[in-house]
Amino acid sequence: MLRLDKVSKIYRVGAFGGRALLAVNKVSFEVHKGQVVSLIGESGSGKSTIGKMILRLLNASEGKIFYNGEDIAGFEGEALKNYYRQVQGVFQDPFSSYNPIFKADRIFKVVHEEFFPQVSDAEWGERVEKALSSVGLNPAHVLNKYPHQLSGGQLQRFLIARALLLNISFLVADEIISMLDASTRIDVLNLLADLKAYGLSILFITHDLSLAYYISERAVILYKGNIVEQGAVEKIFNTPLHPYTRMLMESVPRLDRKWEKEITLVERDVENLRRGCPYYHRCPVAEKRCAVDQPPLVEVDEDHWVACVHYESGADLVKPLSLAGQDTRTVV
Amino acid sequence: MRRYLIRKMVIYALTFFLAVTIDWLIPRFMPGDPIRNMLTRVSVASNATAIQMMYDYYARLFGLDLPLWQQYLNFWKALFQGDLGISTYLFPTPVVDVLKRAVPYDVFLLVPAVLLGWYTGNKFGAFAARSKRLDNFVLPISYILTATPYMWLGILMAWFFGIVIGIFPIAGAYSFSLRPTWSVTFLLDLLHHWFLPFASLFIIEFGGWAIGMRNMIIYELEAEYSRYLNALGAPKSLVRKYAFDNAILPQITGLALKLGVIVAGALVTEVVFSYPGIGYLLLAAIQNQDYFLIQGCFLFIVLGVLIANFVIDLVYLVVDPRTRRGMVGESA
Amino acid sequence: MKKRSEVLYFTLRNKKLLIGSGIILFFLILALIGPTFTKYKPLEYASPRGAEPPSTHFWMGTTFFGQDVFSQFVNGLRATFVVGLLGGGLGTLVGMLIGFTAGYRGGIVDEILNAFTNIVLVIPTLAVLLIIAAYLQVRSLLMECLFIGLTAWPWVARAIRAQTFSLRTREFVDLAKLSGMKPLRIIRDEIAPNMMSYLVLVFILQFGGAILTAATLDFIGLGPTNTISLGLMMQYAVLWGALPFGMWWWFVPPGLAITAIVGALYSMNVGLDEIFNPKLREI
Amino acid sequence: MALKVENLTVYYQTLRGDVRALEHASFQLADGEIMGLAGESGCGKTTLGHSLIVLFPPMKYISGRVEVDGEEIPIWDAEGMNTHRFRKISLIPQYAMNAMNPIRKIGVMIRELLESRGVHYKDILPELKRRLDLVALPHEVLKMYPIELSGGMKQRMVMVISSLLNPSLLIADEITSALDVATQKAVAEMLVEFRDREFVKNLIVITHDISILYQIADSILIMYAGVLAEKAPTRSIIESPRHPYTRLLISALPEVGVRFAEKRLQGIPGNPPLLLNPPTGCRFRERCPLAYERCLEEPPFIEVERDHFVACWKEYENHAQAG
Repeated sequence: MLRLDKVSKIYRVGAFGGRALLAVNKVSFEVHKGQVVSLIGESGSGKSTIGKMILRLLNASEGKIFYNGEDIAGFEGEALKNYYRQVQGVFQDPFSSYNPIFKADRIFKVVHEEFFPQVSDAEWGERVEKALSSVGLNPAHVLNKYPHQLSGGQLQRFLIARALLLNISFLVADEIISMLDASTRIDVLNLLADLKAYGLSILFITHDLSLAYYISERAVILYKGNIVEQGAVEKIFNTPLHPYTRMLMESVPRLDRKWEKEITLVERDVENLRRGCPYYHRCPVAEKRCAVDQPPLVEVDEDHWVACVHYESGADLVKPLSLAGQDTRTVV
Repeated sequence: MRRYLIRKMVIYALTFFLAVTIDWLIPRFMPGDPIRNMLTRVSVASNATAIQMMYDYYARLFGLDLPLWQQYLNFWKALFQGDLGISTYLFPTPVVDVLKRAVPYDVFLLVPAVLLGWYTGNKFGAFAARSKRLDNFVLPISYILTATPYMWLGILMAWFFGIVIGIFPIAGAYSFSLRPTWSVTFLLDLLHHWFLPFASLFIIEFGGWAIGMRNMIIYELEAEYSRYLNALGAPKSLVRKYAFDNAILPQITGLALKLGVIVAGALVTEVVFSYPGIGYLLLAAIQNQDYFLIQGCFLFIVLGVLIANFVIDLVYLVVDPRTRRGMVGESA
Repeated sequence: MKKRSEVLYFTLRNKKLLIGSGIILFFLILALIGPTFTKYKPLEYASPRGAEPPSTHFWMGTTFFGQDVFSQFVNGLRATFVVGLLGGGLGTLVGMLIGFTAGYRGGIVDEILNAFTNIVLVIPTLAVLLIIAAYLQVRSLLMECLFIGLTAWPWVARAIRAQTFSLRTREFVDLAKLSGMKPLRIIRDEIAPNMMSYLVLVFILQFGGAILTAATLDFIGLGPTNTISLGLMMQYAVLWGALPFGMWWWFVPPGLAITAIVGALYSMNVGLDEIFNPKLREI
Repeated sequence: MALKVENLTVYYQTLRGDVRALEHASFQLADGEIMGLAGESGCGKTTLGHSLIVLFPPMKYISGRVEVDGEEIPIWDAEGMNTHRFRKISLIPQYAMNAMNPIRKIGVMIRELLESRGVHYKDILPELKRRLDLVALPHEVLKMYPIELSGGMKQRMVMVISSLLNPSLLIADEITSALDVATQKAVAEMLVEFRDREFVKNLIVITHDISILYQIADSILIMYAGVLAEKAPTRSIIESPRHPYTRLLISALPEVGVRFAEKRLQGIPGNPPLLLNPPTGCRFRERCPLAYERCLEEPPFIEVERDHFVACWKEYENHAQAG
């Protein structure tokens, strides 16, 4: 369905584009039909940038993105519009996704004008109401209201209903529930999972491990624009291999397990990060060579890839690297 | 920090280059033959030979016969040699000398008026934001002051203090009976003439900066570092001191940007008090169609403003640590 | 309370806005119908006795040459409003154009436009105007508006660039792109309406700025050659000794009018700013 | 008793009238207790936390007494509170990232702040340096400007400053939400260490993320729509919550290990009530599956078990029968 092939994004920063900032570095992964893949990374990992490149809101500096085998960079005019008929996005801040001076349901009117001019108003009204009820909203309560009169949860469901109206086949959900309260968050998540039944494939972008585990089948873990580990969700969560993933698993506060006491915070100041492993400056088990060459993504187990020198040999199920007891606390 | 300075220098160089180019371009692209226009209006002498002689003299000076780019180079060459042509209004003194006599008066009037106006205006603006009663009293007056055209306030003050009460002279830089010497009487007389133009410029500047600071400090008093100081029980005086120090920074760059307007204000104030600065000179040059003097005044004004801008940027560098370390302050 | 009526609720109660618009309206009416009441043309030598103080016949007295000050005043007012409208309008339009393009396009285009804006900002615009006006023998009011408009736009461009930049990164612009809207329609339907309130504020300031610049230009003698204006009145007053002869009725009204109009505009601006951005409402 | 709060009521003045953000809250903290204060957005947890130290407009004091170490503190008197602020009660703000004056060296700011509160910088300097080591910050940070520090470093710097005078009560307002996971864990553990080393006697940690509280808090107070719902030791809140809202809230939290395919979690239908004119009686009534006629009357916040307080008629009756 959607394939990224060594996609990179380089930003020009500083006066007159002096310095180059590598936001995304040669990222490749696939999302098959009807599959939910979660893209996990903390702020600054480049996960939203990847989402925006897939939605053609940003152009990739290097590499290609294929949708059903076609390179999306080539789409222009009608082809791009057709692409948007099948691929849509929902964003993080519900209140920023709506133009404050128009009513919230204007987003449906725009879709009607742009994509389905030939459908009559009455027919379109019915479709809107059907879509709204399928996302658990009562049309009477939510139609012709201003965005500030609706809750975050309702606004996000509006956007999902909009995607349903286009009966898209691929949805980029960029942190869509991180602004919602715990109680409404789950319902929106369940809604997304139900959409899978319609054959919809979803790229679920988040920083929250438990949400990713709850909803997706495959996970891709990003650190500073590089994929450090990817594969089947159970494998990654039960036997995390890459030191960064392991640190994530240990540091995330859970309701069933207390934190181990030791703080494995390491900070090596690295002049220019272009060469070597991206996690070198904070990795408790880094070696000299880690600062020199960037380890490739290697499949160490069935659908379980990791980019770390410790798993270079590609041996069958490698004993997970034990990090416990590494109490090296230096400057953070 | 170095990059901040270079960027500034580049912009100022470009600006000066553009200004000089405009200055060179205008006479050459105006309708009709500039020298013919000039001579007919100046009507120096009736007989043809004198006019022809003047025409040849100026034709050579303008270098109209040379190809355009050569004229342009000559213009720059002359500029660097300080030869701005001969003033027809004060024939035969070179323009540079005329200007040299006028500049000290400008500096003597402008610098104190601007700096004092800026400083007291900001101090008072911060003070006014302290209580509602003061604010309701100060704000309207400041707004009226900034709305007042420079020359009108000058006229009113000249009329009231100069004529009605008659305690101040309203024309010239010193009484005609005295010769410029370093004697106390002369200096006193100089100040006596200087006071009214200075006061009118000062008052308008004062109003403008008071408003600017009042609005800025209200924002700064609600900034997060102010709220944190309040949370830690810091006395009002410390909170206000910090808010003022932060609010003054945009006022510094504001001063740099507003210099163009302030200089214009000084010009007209000089005309009202026939104070022999560049402004007064300019009026005479315009009324007598002395193009070289006009262009000379233009260059001096632009140069003055650019130098002042650069000085202010240096001051900003010293005052705002953010530009010295880390982020490049690009506000100007 | 719906958002729209809330804004209306505060508009009617904002003292600063009401007083400001009241004063502007007064001078506008005076400028429109005033000239019909004048007995003489502005430059016509109406009174043989030269300077006369205000009287029932000459409501605002006469000048040194016996010209009717009232006729000069109302016609000057008309010129002032024209300059404010056209000069300020042009400045806002050019500023909007450059501000929108720089803000929306970003990247190199933004860098170039921004550098250009900064350059024009630093150059003392009055000095440039002096040179241009000095060389042009015949100067019409429209030409003055053109000059003022073409040199007043940097302030607008900077403000609108910042606003567009902040709006452009908002997600509803991305959503508009995802809905297949063309860039031009996005600026027109999504970004511009959001800035309407801001554009009004910017225009009001430009209107006032144009009037002040015009008065300064006229005062130095570079104003329009074929019409009377408040700045010109003041210049004549100063040149022909209104001060020593105490002819206050000649130089007080023009300056007072300009101050009142520009002051009223600032007051409207503050009032509108308070309505649109409640933080400034009270200390 | 380190902190005693009785019937604390604080409203928010808005253009459309007073929002009854916090109503008759009463609870106590034992010495050394770290209390987590949790609840969804708009439940009043920030209002409660801030009213103890920074009760400034638009917040409006209505009623209530607050005692710290047995001494009543005048939270309604903004000026009068200055003597208590920083010394007795201190705050780590939510906006810690830009809480420091951008144009002052950090050391200079601390000195000016301390001297404005009558404390000599050189007396405190050795202790300040020791605490910088504790939170893994180099001493040179005192000569640097805030802009030169990373987000995590700024957070820890503000923690050190706020607790420098060993206040009896330290309120931490959402200090972990803007940090990456590793720094979040380090900062949370440092809070506990501040209590263990008795830099502070009590801590109130305000957050919407209950799993962080499970890691570091001794007890958790859950709030809903401006009133206290339940307060209990952390373990009992997580494993045996009594208030229906707490139960639904805990069950709606997806834990690593729970898959959609296996167990479909349930959210709480409906939305919290607007507090401009909140409903009478129990405010969770409309969304509560166990609501019955008695809920029309406001349930008292009573101790049904040692240190386990809850405001729900159902629990009240179970307790009355058992008692």
